[in-house]
Amino acid sequence: MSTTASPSVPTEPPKRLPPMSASRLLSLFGPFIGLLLVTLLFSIRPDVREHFLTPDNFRIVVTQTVITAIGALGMTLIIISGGIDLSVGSVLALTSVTAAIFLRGHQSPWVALLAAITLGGVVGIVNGSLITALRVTPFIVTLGTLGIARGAAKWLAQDQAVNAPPTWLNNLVATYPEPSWLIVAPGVWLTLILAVVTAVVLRATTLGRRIVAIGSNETASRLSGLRVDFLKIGIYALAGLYFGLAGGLQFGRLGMGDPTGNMGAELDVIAAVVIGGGSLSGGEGSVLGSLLGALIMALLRNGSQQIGWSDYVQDIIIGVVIIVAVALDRLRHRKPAG
Amino acid sequence: MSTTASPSVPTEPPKRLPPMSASRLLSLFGPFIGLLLVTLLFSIRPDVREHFLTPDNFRIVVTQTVITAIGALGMTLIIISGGIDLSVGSVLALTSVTAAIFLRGHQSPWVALLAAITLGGVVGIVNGSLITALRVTPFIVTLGTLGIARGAAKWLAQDQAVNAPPTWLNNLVATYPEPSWLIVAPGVWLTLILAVVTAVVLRATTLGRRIVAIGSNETASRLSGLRVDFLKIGIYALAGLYFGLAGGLQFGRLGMGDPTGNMGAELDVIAAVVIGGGSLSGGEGSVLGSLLGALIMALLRNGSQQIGWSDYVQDIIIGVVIIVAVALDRLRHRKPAG
Amino acid sequence: NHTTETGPSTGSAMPSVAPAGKSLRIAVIPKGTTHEYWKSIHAGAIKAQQELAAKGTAVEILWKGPAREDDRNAQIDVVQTFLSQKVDGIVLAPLDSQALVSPVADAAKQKVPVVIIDSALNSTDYTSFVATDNKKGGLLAGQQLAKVLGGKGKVIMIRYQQGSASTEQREAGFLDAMKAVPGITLVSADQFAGPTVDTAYKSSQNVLSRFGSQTNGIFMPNESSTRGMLLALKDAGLLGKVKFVGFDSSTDLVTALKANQLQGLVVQNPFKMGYLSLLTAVSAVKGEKFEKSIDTGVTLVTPENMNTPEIQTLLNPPIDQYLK
Amino acid sequence: MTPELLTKQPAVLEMSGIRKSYPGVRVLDDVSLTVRSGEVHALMGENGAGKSTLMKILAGAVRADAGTIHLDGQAVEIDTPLKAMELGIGIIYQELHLAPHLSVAENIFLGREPQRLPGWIDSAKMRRDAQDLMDSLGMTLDVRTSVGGLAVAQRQMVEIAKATSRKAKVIAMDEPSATLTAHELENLWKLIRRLQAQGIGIVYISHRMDEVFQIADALTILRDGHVVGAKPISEINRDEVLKLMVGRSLDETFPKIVAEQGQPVLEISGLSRQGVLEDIHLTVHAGEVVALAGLVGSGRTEIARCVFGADKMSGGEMRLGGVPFSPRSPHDAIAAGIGFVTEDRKEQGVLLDLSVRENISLASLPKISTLGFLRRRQEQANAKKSVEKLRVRTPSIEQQVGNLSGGNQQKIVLAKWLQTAPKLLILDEPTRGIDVGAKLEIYGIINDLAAQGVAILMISSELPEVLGMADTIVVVRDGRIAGTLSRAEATQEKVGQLALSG
Ligand SMILES: Nc1ncnc2c1ncn2[C@@H]1O[C@H](COP(=O)(O)OP(=O)(O)OP(=O)(O)O)[C@@H](O)[C@H]1O
Ligand SMILES: Nc1ncnc2c1ncn2[C@@H]1O[C@H](COP(=O)(O)OP(=O)(O)OP(=O)(O)O)[C@@H](O)[C@H]1O
Ligand SMILES: [Mg+2]
Ligand SMILES: [Mg+2]
Repeated sequence: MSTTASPSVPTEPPKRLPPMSASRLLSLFGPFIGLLLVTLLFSIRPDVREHFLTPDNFRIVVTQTVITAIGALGMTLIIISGGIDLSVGSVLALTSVTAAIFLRGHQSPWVALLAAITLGGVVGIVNGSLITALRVTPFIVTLGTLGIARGAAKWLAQDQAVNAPPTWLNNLVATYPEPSWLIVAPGVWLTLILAVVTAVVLRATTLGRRIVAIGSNETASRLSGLRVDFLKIGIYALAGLYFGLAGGLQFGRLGMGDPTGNMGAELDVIAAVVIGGGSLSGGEGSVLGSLLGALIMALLRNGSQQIGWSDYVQDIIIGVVIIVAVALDRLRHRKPAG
Repeated sequence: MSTTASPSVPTEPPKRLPPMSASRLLSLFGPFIGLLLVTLLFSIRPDVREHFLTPDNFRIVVTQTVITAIGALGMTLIIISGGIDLSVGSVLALTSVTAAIFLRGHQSPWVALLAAITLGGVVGIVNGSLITALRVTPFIVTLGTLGIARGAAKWLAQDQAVNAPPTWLNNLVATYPEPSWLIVAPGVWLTLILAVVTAVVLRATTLGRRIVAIGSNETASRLSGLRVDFLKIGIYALAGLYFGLAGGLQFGRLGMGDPTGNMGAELDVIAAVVIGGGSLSGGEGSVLGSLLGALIMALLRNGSQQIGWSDYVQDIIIGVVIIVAVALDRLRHRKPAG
Repeated sequence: NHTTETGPSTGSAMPSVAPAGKSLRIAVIPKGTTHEYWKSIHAGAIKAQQELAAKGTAVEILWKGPAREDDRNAQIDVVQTFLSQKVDGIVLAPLDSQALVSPVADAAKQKVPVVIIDSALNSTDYTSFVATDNKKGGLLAGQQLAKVLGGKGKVIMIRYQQGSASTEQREAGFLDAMKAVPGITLVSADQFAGPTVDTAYKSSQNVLSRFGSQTNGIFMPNESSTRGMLLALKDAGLLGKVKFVGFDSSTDLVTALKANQLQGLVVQNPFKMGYLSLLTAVSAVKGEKFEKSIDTGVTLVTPENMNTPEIQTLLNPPIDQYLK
Repeated sequence: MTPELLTKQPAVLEMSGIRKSYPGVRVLDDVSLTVRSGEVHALMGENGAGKSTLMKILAGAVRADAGTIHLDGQAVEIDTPLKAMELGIGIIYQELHLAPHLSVAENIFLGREPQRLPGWIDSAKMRRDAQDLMDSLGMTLDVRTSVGGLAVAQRQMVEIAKATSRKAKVIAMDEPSATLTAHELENLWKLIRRLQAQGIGIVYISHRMDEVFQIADALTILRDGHVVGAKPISEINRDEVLKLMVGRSLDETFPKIVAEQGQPVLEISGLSRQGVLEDIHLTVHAGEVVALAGLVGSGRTEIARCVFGADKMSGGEMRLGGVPFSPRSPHDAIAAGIGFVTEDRKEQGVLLDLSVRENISLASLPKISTLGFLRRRQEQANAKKSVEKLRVRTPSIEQQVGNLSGGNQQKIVLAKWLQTAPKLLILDEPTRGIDVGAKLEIYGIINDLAAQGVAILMISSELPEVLGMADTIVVVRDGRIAGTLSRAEATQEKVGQLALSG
């Protein structure tokens, strides 16, 4: 497989590129640098490190990351294709409520999970269809569906949290999984598997290359005979399946469907993708980067709390880290100025 | 080349432009159509109309619109220049807290308002500088400052709503203003004056032209001698002043500075601009449109509550209206494909 | 910064649990941090801490809440992180009766006692429950409103937010009280005030614009919504003309009560809640005896009774004395 | 192929009765075009005559209002680019359409990637095939590099490879040579000959008369959206073509007027830029036209960008009007009296969403404003004057520039810089995509400017233009000056030799 086609390093000027320069090294390990810096930050004080750098805490952080991370995987596809989806938070709420309702209606957990995933896909199809049919920018369409999906969630839940009997779904994102040889929650493994699949799709399949092509130059893609509209609907639908799955896991995590939950989750998810090297103008983004982006943010929240920083210090630090992480990323592959 | 144009140069309308086509009419009155539709929607049921179509209710709605509208004016500048600002909600909270703190410290209301406006401008300068210096997209920089400004607000307010003695600031956005010959709150008049000024700046000044140019093609603008970085900082700073003013009015409205208030206001403000015809890819946007966009959204909430629709129906309807409004707008001026 | 307060460590009476020189670490997790209500709880907990210190038990309070009062995920994260920090005990005001069940179960597995405060949890894994009877609070509010209305009239209630259990109970209690009075009709009870004073203000304006002219009485279920409604009433020139009962207290609301703009406020005793919950948690950690369930009581404050000394302490909890 | 043989060949493509209007403009009116198998059919016409629009209709990128298209005698409906491709129509658009984040190979095979299993890209095969294609075009380019970093000419070659690699019956090339220099052009022609031998019909659009007469077998001429002539090349001569195109007789020779030279305006000594330019020495006097000649990628544009402050120089110095000059931005350069017509008009030249008027005034806003307020009437008057002077084909000065034809957009860029009344005007490929008539007008403008004492630094890949218009020719090779020739001593061979090997 061609390695130069990696979506995370597409704009390197070709000719005068030294074979393994510092910049190339940076671009490979860049996302890890952010992770390392954050980890170091919280490991300076011994009394904090003592609780921070422990397997237990690691387990907690990765479990906390799962939902954002799966959302970020879907969002990576969308962002690489030059789109954006603001409805993620609402879709998480909608699908988690759906799973809860199915379970409450004595369906099997499988059916409930499948229902959440399917509904996520349906919302994705709606998003994609509106974007392509009305020629309205994704930002606006998904701002609209943000409201619509949220309304639908509240309606389904009759304005109330939907409780459901405990099933194995609740174990999916439990901090201490059963069986315990899993070490981390099944949801974490699921995320990793999904990440690998997504990365392979992006690199090795025609679909993946076409997603990059659309994000890179939509007109050129259309003129090259790609069925851009069709593909876009497909991309939003695919990402929607991820969001639906994340919603199912969100249900598992809370043991209930919360119609008002996950507000603002879209910003977290988008931030994860962009911290990981995704470009909102399309064509760029990396699966690994997005995962690490999600992890960095969870780690920041976790560490801030352990160190005992107030809420406002946390707000400020996370804001700074987002900017710095992306600024570092821009240094890695600086584009020629106009 | 001669710079002194002879005043005799004829300026009759360009030759082949059809005098007043349907599409031209649509594009002039387009934004009003949305307003009309929404008004009609709530005037169908006589029992609702009775309370909806009244001067008093009109007064309430325009007063509720003021803060979003002023924010939308600033955002219009940013969006036309091809940028975006997600930190608006946080800046509103930060500056309203600032005004409250100044007043509590027995400063004059003028000083408090000026402090809020200035701080808004400072945040704008920070946003603009980070965007240009780090070459990071506005989405990310302002996502970062969203957190930072929110943290700063909480810190200034010591995690508590800041109460302040009543002054004439509280009258600025009162529903029934004093003196009563003003008919609507001074803040409403202020908004209208600001809108006129903004529209004049955009249409008749070199600054306005440059803002549009940057949004349309940044590289070409730079190569045409525009100091793009400098201008961008200026645009974010100018918009920041608007946001600061809106924050000051927000304080006046509640009589207190709420550090956790206005979360998500950025989406309202952006939606107003886009409903009004702004394009997130830059170069397009209309002051009148943005004002009407803000008004439409306030009217929707007001009407929905009067008609007694549940919360979720409101969510859904507002989502649908956003999409439909923008879709109509796209029909008005369809760009050539491919 | 008052994130962590460490009492003077004067050695410990129970070295088996808290070895000499090492204080007990108790996490106190509110639903939010901004409202005065939570500050009172914090202050109450500190009072307990100081008393315990005087008796020779050093306690460190780890005070941390989620950023938003509706962010269940964030609160779960907070609990889990404290567990990984190996705190000795937890005092928790659960944002949700269901969502916090599993982290509390985790705590039980790790033998960390959890005292639930303020709102109920659908679980048996906790150690003790220290809270207000919210339904009773709503009922009190309804009875007061019915009384000042003389048993007849049209009434508005605006709800707080979806999925907030404590306010839902207040609302339910209020509705029960209204049902018991045949002369009263509810003209609007299905709109929401939203999370902040600003959202409550707009919502109140909109509802009043339609029903204001025919309304005789209003109930709002928490502090921010009561404040928003006051602003809207002032706008509409209805202050004092419409009977109004609110919930929870703050400086502004007390002023309004004094001015007879409010005919009643149902207040809880968060200071006591904070105080008792910390004592209970410490007792549980040390293996001493403690109450399984404590009701900290709700009180109806009216313009008439507001100057009595008991009510005054309720309205002005000694926050400043404990929180610098 | 000989003309006799050709006329016997069957028609692969027949377009007839094609009509197309945009609001306010009728672009094509009853246009017909017949291309035979194995024929190179040139399509000529002034800027805005409708050539590109006709090709876009053929390629399914634009839908015609009326008309029929026959391929191999069969009526076909072409409604999408995909459909056109499936029918065997290949196209190279005038404006390049490539995905910058994908590699050369991926761009070439976008939409029809070689697959091992359905959906799985066989990247090894894709790379090999792409490399073979590029090799056959004489391009030394690693197909794994991403397109984002390629120069314009290299991208053009990728487009050519992409369009010709498909199994096509007809290939339309919309000004493929506009960005190429002699070397690449030769390769392109070899390729065209090969395609021709396979019986593929080729539509070739160009404004360069020499080219057309060298390569085309037949010719169709458009004027104002009408066909004004369609003949085998053997039955028509240059003068006739010109006359049909513009509707009047034209003298095609370069109208060079040697102006009196004044003081040096721009003096460059020892200019270098890390990895691109080295030790450049150059002087342009008032009234002088200095042309930079050289191969694609030799660094001519870089020199201009350094002078203009768009790129930083890493060594050397410059003087402007005798005083040291080191611009930190284009703003500085413009303030000092420099104008720069860039080579990439879509990305760097015009603002596609804005009107003709707004584009023309963009670089000279201070001149038409008082205290920051625009003098709207003056702006309109200036725009009108420019449009008339440069004969821009536009329904009004309020038309969006994005709706103008390529050549007319180029004129807008020129108009913009003329507004600034520069002391030194840099023209990077100023006549790229410009029709013969307009070219002559531009040459006339260059003459006028030189006569007024403006110094002109021109970059051009068209040797005849360089030889015809320049007073001094500086040949650039690999970022260095390979030689300087005066107008008198310069010949095609000498310049070519310097550019290639010194
Ligand atoms: N989308 C559009 N809207 C309005 N007018 C258009 C549009 N596209 C093209 N035109 C007009 O159609 C005419 C023909 O354009 P076209 O691009 O076909 O010309 P051309 O012959 O290719 O010219 P050139 O040699 O400059 O490339 C021009 O006058 C142009 O302004
Ligand atoms: N963005 C870029 N990244 C890497 N290399 C570049 C980039 N742009 C240009 N180059 C290289 O810089 C060198 C000089 O390019 P330049 O555009 O100055 O050449 P030129 O002589 O003007 O050619 P052209 O006729 O194509 O304009 C070329 O080798 C080109 O490939
Ligand atoms: Mg053309
Ligand atoms: Mg060049």
